Amino acid sequence: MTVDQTAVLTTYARAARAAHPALTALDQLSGDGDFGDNLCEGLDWAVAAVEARPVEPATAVAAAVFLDRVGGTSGPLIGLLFQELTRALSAAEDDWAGGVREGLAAVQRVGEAEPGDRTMVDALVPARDALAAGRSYADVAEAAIAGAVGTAAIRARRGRAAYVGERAVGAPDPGAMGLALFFWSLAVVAEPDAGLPAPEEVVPMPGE
Amino acid sequence: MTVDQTAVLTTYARAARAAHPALTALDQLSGDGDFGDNLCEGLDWAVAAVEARPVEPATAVAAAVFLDRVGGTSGPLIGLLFQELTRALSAAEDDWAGGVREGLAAVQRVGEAEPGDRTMVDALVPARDALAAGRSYADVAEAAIAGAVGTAAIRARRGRAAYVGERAVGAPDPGAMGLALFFWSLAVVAEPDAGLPAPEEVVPMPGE
Amino acid sequence: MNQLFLPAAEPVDIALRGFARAHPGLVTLHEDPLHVTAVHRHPDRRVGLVSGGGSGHEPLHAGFVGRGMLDAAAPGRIFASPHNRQVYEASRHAAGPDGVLHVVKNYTGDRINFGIAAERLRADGIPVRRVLVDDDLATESDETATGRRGTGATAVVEKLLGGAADSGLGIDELAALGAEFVAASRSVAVAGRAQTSPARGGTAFELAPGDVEYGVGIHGERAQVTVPRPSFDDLVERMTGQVLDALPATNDDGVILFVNGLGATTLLELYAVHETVAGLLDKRGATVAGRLVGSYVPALDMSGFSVTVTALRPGWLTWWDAPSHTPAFPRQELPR
Amino acid sequence: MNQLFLPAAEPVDIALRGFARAHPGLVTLHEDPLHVTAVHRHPDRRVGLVSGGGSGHEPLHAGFVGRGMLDAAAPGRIFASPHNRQVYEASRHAAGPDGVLHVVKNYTGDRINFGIAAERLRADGIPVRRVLVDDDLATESDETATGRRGTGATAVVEKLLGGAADSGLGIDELAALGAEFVAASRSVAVAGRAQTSPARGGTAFELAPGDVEYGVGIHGERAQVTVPRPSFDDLVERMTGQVLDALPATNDDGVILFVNGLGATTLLELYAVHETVAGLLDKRGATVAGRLVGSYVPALDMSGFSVTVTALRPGWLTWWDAPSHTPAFPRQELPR
Ligand SMILES: Nc1ncnc2c1ncn2[C@@H]1O[C@H](COP(=O)(O)OP(=O)(O)O)[C@@H](O)[C@H]1O
Ligand SMILES: Nc1ncnc2c1ncn2[C@@H]1O[C@H](COP(=O)(O)OP(=O)(O)O)[C@@H](O)[C@H]1O
Ligand SMILES: [Mg+2]
Ligand SMILES: [Mg+2]
Ligand SMILES: [Mg+2]
Ligand SMILES: [Mg+2]
Repeated sequence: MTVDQTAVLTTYARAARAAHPALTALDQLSGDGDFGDNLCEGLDWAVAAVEARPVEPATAVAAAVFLDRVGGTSGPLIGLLFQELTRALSAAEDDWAGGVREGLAAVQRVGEAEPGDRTMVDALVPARDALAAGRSYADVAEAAIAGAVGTAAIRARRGRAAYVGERAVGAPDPGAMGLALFFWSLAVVAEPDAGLPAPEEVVPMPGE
Repeated sequence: MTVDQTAVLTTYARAARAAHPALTALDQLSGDGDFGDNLCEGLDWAVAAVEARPVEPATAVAAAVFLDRVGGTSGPLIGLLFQELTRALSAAEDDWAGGVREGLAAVQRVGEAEPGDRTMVDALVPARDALAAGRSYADVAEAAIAGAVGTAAIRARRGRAAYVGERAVGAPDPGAMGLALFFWSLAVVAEPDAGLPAPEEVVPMPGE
Repeated sequence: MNQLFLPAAEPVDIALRGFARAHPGLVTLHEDPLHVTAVHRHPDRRVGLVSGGGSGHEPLHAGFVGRGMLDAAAPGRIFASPHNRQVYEASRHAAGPDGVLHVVKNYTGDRINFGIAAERLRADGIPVRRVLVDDDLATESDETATGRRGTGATAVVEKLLGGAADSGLGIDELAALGAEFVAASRSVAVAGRAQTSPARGGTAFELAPGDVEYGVGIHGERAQVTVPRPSFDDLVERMTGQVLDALPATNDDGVILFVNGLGATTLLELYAVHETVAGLLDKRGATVAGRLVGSYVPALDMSGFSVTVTALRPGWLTWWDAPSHTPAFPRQELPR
Repeated sequence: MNQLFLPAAEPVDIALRGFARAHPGLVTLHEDPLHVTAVHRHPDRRVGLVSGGGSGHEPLHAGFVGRGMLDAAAPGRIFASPHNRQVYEASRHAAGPDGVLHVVKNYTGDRINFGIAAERLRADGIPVRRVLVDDDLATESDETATGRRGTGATAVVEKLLGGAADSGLGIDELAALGAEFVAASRSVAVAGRAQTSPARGGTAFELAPGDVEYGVGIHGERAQVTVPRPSFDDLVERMTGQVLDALPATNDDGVILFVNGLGATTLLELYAVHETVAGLLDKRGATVAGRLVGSYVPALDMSGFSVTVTALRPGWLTWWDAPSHTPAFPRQELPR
């Protein structure tokens, strides 16, 4: 059964909007506060672009939008994920596993972040591994969410996370949470009966 | 009868030394005070160079020294006078008239000063005219001195003299007095019995 | 309080238009996204050379676009990395049959944006390699993971790579050579006055009278050390010594000496520095085989200068001396 | 407090040595008296072109020595006229079969020292003529006998004369042409910060925050007017208008536009000025046929820029575009 790319994208856009206040608050704690805007704007633009160009694969449209127009460190990195998903899905039907594997590899080549550096990589790595193991999409989403939530405990010693220091410990990394929502959306479309929690519960406001 | 160039030069050097305090005081009134130094140093160097290279005409040696080594506006201008004297005297024996005429022309081409501008030109013009009229060297000297002394009355409206303004009125231009001493020296060598006043009397201290 | 003379809106775009207008036979302007490409290219060149980075370092990089050096450059805003789309489009324009080589100064933003562009190019099937320039000794430390900054050596590396690319080398050979050029190059910079802050006007940071920043960068960050200004000779000797000590032993192939102005420093000063460094190199037995003196990698209008030395290996000098036809890099052959 | 990075003793001599060392194939240094001469000369050139003036305006004039431009240059101390002996010896080296043409910026000291050198050359039997450059509109006044200062147009005039001299013209033709080049050229300059005082350090004069000097010269003298800084566009428009209004009506031959930095002003700013002036010229129907953008006639490290326009006549553009091989003036032919 093929998972509908366009449905995943629109679901992701809705989920990100629902989590926007929490994503913004998380990036205010550990960064400059624009992650929620970057992600939501990018997804809204992508959804609009897909509506305007329905023949192109949704992931290809999203890749172009995120790579070309979305700001912040996260924007183009998410664009790379969509780019590799496009390649994988056009080469082999439903190869989300290959797309995430290659997307993560590109994100790491470019961003040079390792697991444990308190970045979106901490959501992507468990998702990739769960996909590679052939687990259900709901399991994949849960693995990504767990990886993202786990960043709350990290006081990174190196990389950009090091600048943040103690201040951010206790709240998770916004980018990791934002990427977890992608796998949540994939699962909601692929396995609508899995009974996943709402996006606001996946990404709660920090301190609540 | 040929007037001995070397004797004129050494006489000029001695006369300038005698008038050095007054020349310095005059340039302090209307300029930066270095005219006495410039003239005396230049003449001393020239005398020494003539002693070292006795075969060359004294005016040629003085021209090179003043053009190459003497500072201030006056130094190289005096060098031009010596240069043209060299050309005239080597072309026609004792042609001091031609040398002064051409020297003055060069000084004016370069310095662009007119008579009445309160410069050395005000000593050179009456000297040139007296020489052209075939007058005695003593008369030439007196004409030059009178021209130089006359600059004391000038409150120039244009050129560099204009900067000085009222402050300098009453005392003559140092460059004009310094050049008058040249014609005084020429006369003393050419007509030793003419009974000219001493250099200190030709260039009295201002205010005395 | 000084302010830059720049239009309020889109200063970089307007300046780049003025740049392209001034050099119509050499470069072509592309406005969306902003980048410039070379009009002419050596017939033997197989790999497109692309660089870029924050603006405020002109003539770097756009001034080095042209036959013999870069095939394209992507300028970011002042002191800010270019967008990956600029690098991507510049690279697509510039790619040769053997792909694209990116010359990247070592700054996080530049690494990421060039990296993303490289991923996009690879997705398009275009081979991409990178030469990372990290020559600045002031940022050499075992503690920082970010490594040495990329500064003055960039101009030297771009010229050497240009000459090498015109000799027909392939992308892997060029990437390897580029890494060697960088490894053979070290720089150090001092400043006597900070650059004008583009945002607020006035100097970006204040120095106590009589102090200099030793080991300053090109983005207006302060140096790690502020020292009382040494005499001219002592300062130049300290800088030269530091650079030479950090380089592999120079040999018979000699060195390239690059004295770079940081913006407000006059050619009179730079040539005096050049003369003094050259004298010190003489004493150390290092032959200066190539020279460059001028403000080629400035930090806006900072007062100061950097000294870069590149220890040459056999064959490199040919590439340094090869003719180049760019707006800003001087390399001309006399008519025979 | 900023200070220049210069050796305490003989800065100009040391810098000029460093300059000659940096450009060994183009210029030859002579130390007593100080001047530089060109290594190469166009075979058709019959008249030596010699210029000079105070130092602190580099690359003017030494940077313009070489095939296609000047045959020799004599640098004075900072902001001080060269000694007549420097000009004399430079001219003797540079004289062609048809003599020497002096290009002199209109300053009393330069006029006198070049004049004395000319008298000496004439005494040696060498024909000498002079082109006096007086392009600066800020000093245009019926009241001063000294006339307009010589500023930015000097670079343009030296390039045009270089091209004309290489076409084999004689000294009288060149002197007449030079006067026409000057008559067709006008400049105006603004500054946002004074240059560093070479003697004391610090800025040579202070400007109130937000003010600019309008009509500033290149020797660090203040302008006659200090005005609140207009917007970038208004400032450039005022300058362009003043220059164009002072020129003879431009015709189909177009103009040369020269945007010159006064020392600390960045290429980013100069190219933005260039773009803006070029837009205004377009509107006025003046075709820009030749362009030059850079700090070619600075006033040490002053922050500011000048705009020079030369209204071309038939044939002049060929001389402007003719190749030149000098350390600083960019004019290159592409390989065919
Ligand atoms: N080098 C990196 N590799 C992977 N992800 C990164 C890297 N740097 C930052 N991120 C992710 O980007 C997120 C911040 O994105 P965003 O706010 O858009 O960027 P910026 O920090 O530039 O404002 C972080 O929470 C982190 O997950
Ligand atoms: N343009 C000129 N033409 C002729 N003589 C001049 C001119 N300018 C100055 N002088 C003479 O030079 C004298 C000053 O000489 P000096 O003190 O050596 O020069 P400076 O003024 O440069 O210190 C003046 O008293 C005047 O006679
Ligand atoms: Mg952010
Ligand atoms: Mg941000
Ligand atoms: Mg004096
Ligand atoms: Mg004096």
